[in-house]
Amino acid sequence: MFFLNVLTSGLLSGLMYALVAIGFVLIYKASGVFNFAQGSMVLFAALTFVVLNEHGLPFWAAFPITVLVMIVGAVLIERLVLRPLVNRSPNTLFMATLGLSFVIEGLAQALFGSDVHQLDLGIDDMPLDLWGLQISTFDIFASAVAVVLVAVLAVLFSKTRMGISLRAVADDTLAAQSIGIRLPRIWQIVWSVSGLVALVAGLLWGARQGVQFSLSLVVLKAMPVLIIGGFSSIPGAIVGGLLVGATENLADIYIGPLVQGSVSTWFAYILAVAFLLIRPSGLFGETTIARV
Amino acid sequence: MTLHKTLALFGALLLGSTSLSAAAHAADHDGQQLYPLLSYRTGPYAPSGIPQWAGIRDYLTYVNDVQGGVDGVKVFVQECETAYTVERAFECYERYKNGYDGAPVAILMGTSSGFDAAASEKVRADKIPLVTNAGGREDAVDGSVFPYQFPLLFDYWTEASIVVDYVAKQVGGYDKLKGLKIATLYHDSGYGRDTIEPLATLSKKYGFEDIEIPVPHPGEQQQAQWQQIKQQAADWVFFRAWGVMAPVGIKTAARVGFPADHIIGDIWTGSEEDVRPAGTAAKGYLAVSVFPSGTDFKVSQTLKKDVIDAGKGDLKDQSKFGSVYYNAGLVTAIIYIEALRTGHKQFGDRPLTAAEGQWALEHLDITPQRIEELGATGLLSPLKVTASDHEGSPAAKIVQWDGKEWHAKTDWLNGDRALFHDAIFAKAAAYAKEKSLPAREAATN
Amino acid sequence: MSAPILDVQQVSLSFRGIKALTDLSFAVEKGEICALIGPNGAGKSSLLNIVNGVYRASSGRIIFDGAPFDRPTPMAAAQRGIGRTFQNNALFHRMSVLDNVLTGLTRLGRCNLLEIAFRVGRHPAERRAFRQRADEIIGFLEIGAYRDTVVGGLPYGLQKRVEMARALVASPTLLLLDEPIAGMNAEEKTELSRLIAEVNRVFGTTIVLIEHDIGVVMGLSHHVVVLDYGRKVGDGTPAEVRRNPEVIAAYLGTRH
Amino acid sequence: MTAIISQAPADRPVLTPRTVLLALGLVILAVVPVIGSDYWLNSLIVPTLVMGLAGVGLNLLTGYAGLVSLGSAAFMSIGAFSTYNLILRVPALPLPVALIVAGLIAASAGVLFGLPSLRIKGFYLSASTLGAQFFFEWLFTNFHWFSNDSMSLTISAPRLAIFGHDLNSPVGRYSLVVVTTLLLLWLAHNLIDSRIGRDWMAIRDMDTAAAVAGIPVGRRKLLAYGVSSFFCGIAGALWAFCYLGTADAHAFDLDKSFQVLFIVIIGGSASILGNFLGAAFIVLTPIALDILVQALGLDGIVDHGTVSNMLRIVFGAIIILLLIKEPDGLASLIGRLARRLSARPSRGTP
Repeated sequence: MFFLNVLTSGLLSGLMYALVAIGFVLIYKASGVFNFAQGSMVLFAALTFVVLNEHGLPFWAAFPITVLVMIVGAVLIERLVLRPLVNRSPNTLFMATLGLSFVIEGLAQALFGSDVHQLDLGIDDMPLDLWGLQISTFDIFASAVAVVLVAVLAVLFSKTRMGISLRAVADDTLAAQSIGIRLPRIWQIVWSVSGLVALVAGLLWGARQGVQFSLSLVVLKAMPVLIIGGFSSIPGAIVGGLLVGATENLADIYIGPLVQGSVSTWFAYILAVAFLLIRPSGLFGETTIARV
Repeated sequence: MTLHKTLALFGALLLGSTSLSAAAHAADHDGQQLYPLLSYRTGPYAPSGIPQWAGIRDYLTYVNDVQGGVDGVKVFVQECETAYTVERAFECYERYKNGYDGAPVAILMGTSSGFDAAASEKVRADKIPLVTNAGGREDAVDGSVFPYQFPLLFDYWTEASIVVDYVAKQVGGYDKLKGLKIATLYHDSGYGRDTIEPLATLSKKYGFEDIEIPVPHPGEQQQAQWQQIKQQAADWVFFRAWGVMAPVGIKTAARVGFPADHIIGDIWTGSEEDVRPAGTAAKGYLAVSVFPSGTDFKVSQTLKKDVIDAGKGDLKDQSKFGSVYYNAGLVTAIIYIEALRTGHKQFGDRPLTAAEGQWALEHLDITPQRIEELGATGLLSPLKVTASDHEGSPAAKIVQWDGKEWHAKTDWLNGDRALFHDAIFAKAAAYAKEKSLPAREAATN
Repeated sequence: MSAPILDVQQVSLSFRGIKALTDLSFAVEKGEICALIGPNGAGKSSLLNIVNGVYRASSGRIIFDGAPFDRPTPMAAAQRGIGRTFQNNALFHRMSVLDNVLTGLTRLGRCNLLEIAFRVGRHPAERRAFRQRADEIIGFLEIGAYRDTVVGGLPYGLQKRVEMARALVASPTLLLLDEPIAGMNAEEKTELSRLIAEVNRVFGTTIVLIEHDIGVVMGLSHHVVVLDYGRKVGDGTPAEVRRNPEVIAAYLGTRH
Repeated sequence: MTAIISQAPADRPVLTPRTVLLALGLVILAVVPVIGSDYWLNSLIVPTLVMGLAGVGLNLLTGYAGLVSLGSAAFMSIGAFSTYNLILRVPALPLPVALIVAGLIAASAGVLFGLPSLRIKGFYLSASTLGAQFFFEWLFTNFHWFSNDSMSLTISAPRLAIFGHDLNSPVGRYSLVVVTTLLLLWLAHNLIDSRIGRDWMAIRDMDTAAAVAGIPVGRRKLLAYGVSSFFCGIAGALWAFCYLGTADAHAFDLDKSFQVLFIVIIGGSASILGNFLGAAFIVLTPIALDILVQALGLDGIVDHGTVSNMLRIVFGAIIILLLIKEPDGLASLIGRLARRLSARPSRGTP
C-alpha cells in the first residue's frame, strides 16, 4: 500500500510536470525553439493572476485578463526576439530564451514584487481515502484540468484551420510557407497558447506551493520529461511526465537511503539518457533517416 | 552601422561605468563607518532578503538621523546586489573590503550562508571580522582557530538540542523520550545535513528514535517523504526547510494528516513567508525563533515613529514591518551598532579599522540591562562574546503560528551546548591541522 | 584474369518494406572505370551507400579486394581504400578547400594526441607530408587558386572537384563517384570527364561512377551496369549495353 | 556573411590584425599586475580569464565538434574537487601535476558522459551532460569525503606553490592563472590547427561525410568530450582556488554551465579570442551596470529592489540584442574593428 501511495503521488506530480512540458512542446513544434523561458512564463502568468486576484478581481475576471497579458507578451516576444532571430542555430535560439527568462523574471519581480503569494483556488487539498490510496480533491481536480486541457488542445490542433496550419508548419516549414501560411502569425498564436498553458500550470503549482520565484524552477523538472517524451510530441510529454514523476518518487524512497540522500535531482536525467539510448528521438519523437 | 551600435553598447557599459565610479569618489565620506550591505533583492531568495535589508537600513537610518550617528560617527551604507550567488558576493566584498570613499570597514555582517562559508579564507587573509548571525559553521565558534569569524547568536547543533528539549517538556520529561520517534525532514544541502550529527548524539543519549529524511532542492514535491513519515509513525517532525520547501511541506503534512502542532520548523522555516502560502494548513505550526516577530518592542515603536512614519523607511510593503525577517535585520543592525560602541569605548569615537572591529566583537557584551535600554527586551537575547567563544550565548524561543501571527510558546531556551562542545572544538582543531594554522596567541585584553 | 576488385553478390536492400535493390550481382575489374546507369530511383546511390557502409544490405554481400567486410561501416570502407563523393556535395561547408582535402588524410595519421598537442615527435613531419600530398591533389584537380577559400561559397562545379580531391587524397584503390558532372555546362563536363579519365590513368584508381549523361558515360567508361527498379537489366561494355533491348526500353521510357 | 567567405585572402602581411592583437594582449597581461589594483586582479581579470578558459573548453566541443553540452560546470567541479583531494591526500604531488591529473580525471568523466553522443544527436544529447550537471553537484554535496568532512562542505585553496614559490597573493594567483591559460591556449591552438581539429569541424559540418572520408567519428566525438572536459576541469580548479579561494559544489551549478555556454555563443563559436570577450561580457556587465547605477546616483532615488530587477532585465535584453546584432559573436566584431583600424592609415597617407 505504501508503495502504491508513493507511486500515485509520483504519477500525480508527473502530471504537473507534463503540463509544463506541453507548453514547451507546442513552441518546439512550431518554431524549433527550445524555450527555456517556459518556467519564467509560468511564474509571470501566475504572479499576474494572483496580484489581480489580490486587488479584488474575481477568478472569472482575473483569468481572461491574464490570458490577454500573455497574448500581448507572446506578440512582443515574436516581434522583438523570434523574428530577428529567424533561421539561426538552435543553440542561439536557446540562449535567446535564456536571456528572455532574465527579462521576464526581472519584469515579474519588478512589477509584482518578490513576495510569496498565497493562491487559494477554493479547492480542498485534504486527502480522501480511496481504498487505502490517499488522493486529495485537489489532485483529482488538477488531473481533470490537465486532461481537459490536453483534450482541448487536441481538438484545436486537429479540427481548426489554425491547428491544421500549425501542423503543416511543424511538418515542413518551407512547404507551409509556400502555401501561404504566415509564420509570424503561427508563432504568435503558439506562444499565446503556451502562455495559456503556463498560466494553468502556474495556478495549479502555485496553489500548492505559493506563487513565488521558485515556480520558474519547474522548467528543470520539465527537461527530462521532454527528453524522454520527445521534444515534439504532446502524448510524449504526458507519458514522459508520468514516468519521471513516478520513477523519481520511487527512487527517492527506495534508492535514496542506499546512497545517503535524495536522488531525484539527477535520477530523471539518467533515466532520460537510458531511454534515449534505446530510442534516440524520445519515446514519441519522429525518427529521421539520414539521407546522403 | 551595427558595428558602431554594438561597440557603443559594450564600450559605454564597461568603460563608462568604471570611469563614472572613479568620478563618484569626489563625494566625501571621511569620518564615517562603511557598512557594505551584500544584499539579494532578486531571485528565489529575495522574499527573505528584502525585509532583512529594510530592518538593517531602518535601524541605521534611526542611528544616523535621530541619534546623530554612533557616538557621533555616521554609518555609511553601500548596498551591493549579489543575487544570492557567491561570486557576485565576492566581487562586492573585494570592492568594499578596503573601505570606500574614505570610510573604512570595521565589521562585515554576512548575509548568505554560501558566501559566509566561502569567505572563510578570504577574511582570514584580509583580517576582516565577518559576523554570520545564526547560521555560520559551528566550528567557527572556536575563536582560536577562526579569529575573524563570528557565528553569533545561534547554531544548528544548539537548535537540535532545543527542539529535543521542547519535545521532552511536551511529553513530560527527558525520561519519556525513550521510544519516541522524532523525524528530521531536511533540505538536502550542507545546511540541511548539519543537524544529522547532533541529533545522532542526542538520540544516543536520550533513547528516542532519530529518523532522517532528505528532501531534494528546491523541495516542491514532498508527498513521498511525508508518506514515509506517516508510515514510520513519527511522533514529531523537526522541519528544516528553506524557501519553497517550507509551505509545500506544511501543506503536504496536512494532506497526509500529520498534525501541524507536532512539526517544529527550523529558524529559517519559521517566517511569515514560510507559513502564509500554506494557508490554514499552517495553523498550530511551531518553529524555533531567534528573531521573534512583532511590533510591540520598544525599539520597533521608536523606529515606527522616527523612521517609517517620517517617510525614511526602506520597506515598500509596510505589512512586512515587524515580520521575522524584518526583525532579523533589526537584530543584525543592533548587534553591529553595539559592537561599534564597544570599540569606541576602547579606541575613541571615530571610524574603526577592521582590527579594531575584531577586538570590539571579541569584547561584545550585551547584557539584559543594555537590551532593556535599547528597548529590545524579548527581541534580542543576552550576548557575551569572548576571544575563545565567538558565538556568545545561543538562545531561541519556540513560537507558534495561529493563522495570522506568531506567538511565543516559551521564553529564551539555551539548549545543551555543553554536550557538543568537545565535538565542535575537535572539528575546529582538525581544520587547524589540515590547514596547518599556527596556534593563536591568547587573546589580548 | 585476376579476381575483381569489387564483387557485388546478390545484394538486396529494403526500406520499411519497400525494395530498393533486388538480388543484384556484378563485378568490377581492377583498374577499370565502371558506370552505373539507370533512371532515377533505380537504386544506384543506394548501391554505393552499401558499398561504402553507409547503409547495410538486407541480404547478400560485398567482396572488396578479395575479402568481405566484417562490419560494413563508412570508416571500415575508407580504411580499406574506398573513396567516395556524393550526389549533393557532402563537403564541410565552413572549412577551407585545403582543410576539406586534408580531412581525407586523417585516417593515415600516425601521431598520437600528445605529439599533436605539443607539436613534437612525428607531428611536424607528418604535418608537412600531409600538406604536400594535399597540395599535390589540389594541383592535379586544378583548384589551387581556391586553396584557402571556405568551400561553402564556391560554385557547384568547383565543390565537386574539392569533394573528389578529398576522396582521392588518401590514394584509394576504389573511387565511388555519385553524379560527378551533373548540373554542369558542356565545357565543365568535358573538363571533369578528362580529369576523371586522368585520375584513372595516372593513379590507376578503379572508378565506379553514377551518371545520367549517356554520352559522357559511353565515352568515359570501360564497363557499364544498368539498373532499373533495383534490378540489373544490363551489364557489359558500352557497346554491348547500347545494343541491349532491355536497356533501351528502360531508357526510352517503354515500361514493361 | 558572404564577405567573409567569398574572397580568397591575399598574401599575408607581416602584421596581421591577429598578431597585433596577440602581442597587445600579452603586453597587457604582463603590465596589468604592475598597474592594476588587487580589486582589478582578483575580481575582474582573474574571473574573466578563468571563465574564458572554460569557454575555450566548451568551444572545442560545441564550436568545433558541434556537440552540445549543458554541463560544463560539472566538469569544472570535478577539476576543482580532484585538485583539492589530490593535494590533500598526496602531499608530495606538485601543484602543476595535481592540476594535470585533475584535468585528466575531468576528461575521463567527460568521455563517460559523452558516450551517448555515439547514438544520440542534436539537442537530445544535452540530456547526458545535464545529468552530469546534477549528478556531480549531488555527489560532491552528499559525500563528505570529497570535501574532507568539512563542516560547511566547502573545499578551500590548498597550498598554492610551484617549486617553493608561494603563489598565495593576488599577483601570485594572477600569474598562475595567466601562465596556465596561455599554456592551455597554446595546446588548444595546436589541436584546432591539426588533423584532430579538422576532424572535429568535419563532424560538426556533416558527420556522415566525415565517416566516409575516413574520420573515426565516434572516437573523435569522445576525444572532443575528453579534451573539452580537461580544459573545463582545470578552469574549475582555477576558479575554485585562484578566484573564489573556497568553493562548494553549488559554486558550479547549472547557472555556471549556462554562463559558459553564453560565453561561447556571445563570444563567437569556433573562436578562441571570442571566449575571452564573451567571458568579459558575462563577468563584467552585471558589475558595470551595478557601478553605473551607483555612480549615476539612481541608487537613492528608485528603491533598491526595482533597481536590481531592472538590471536583470537590462542584462537579459543585452544578451538578446547581442544575439540578434552579432550573429557571429563578439569575436567577429573585434575582427571587423581590427580590419577597419588597419585599413585607415593606408587610406590616409598617399
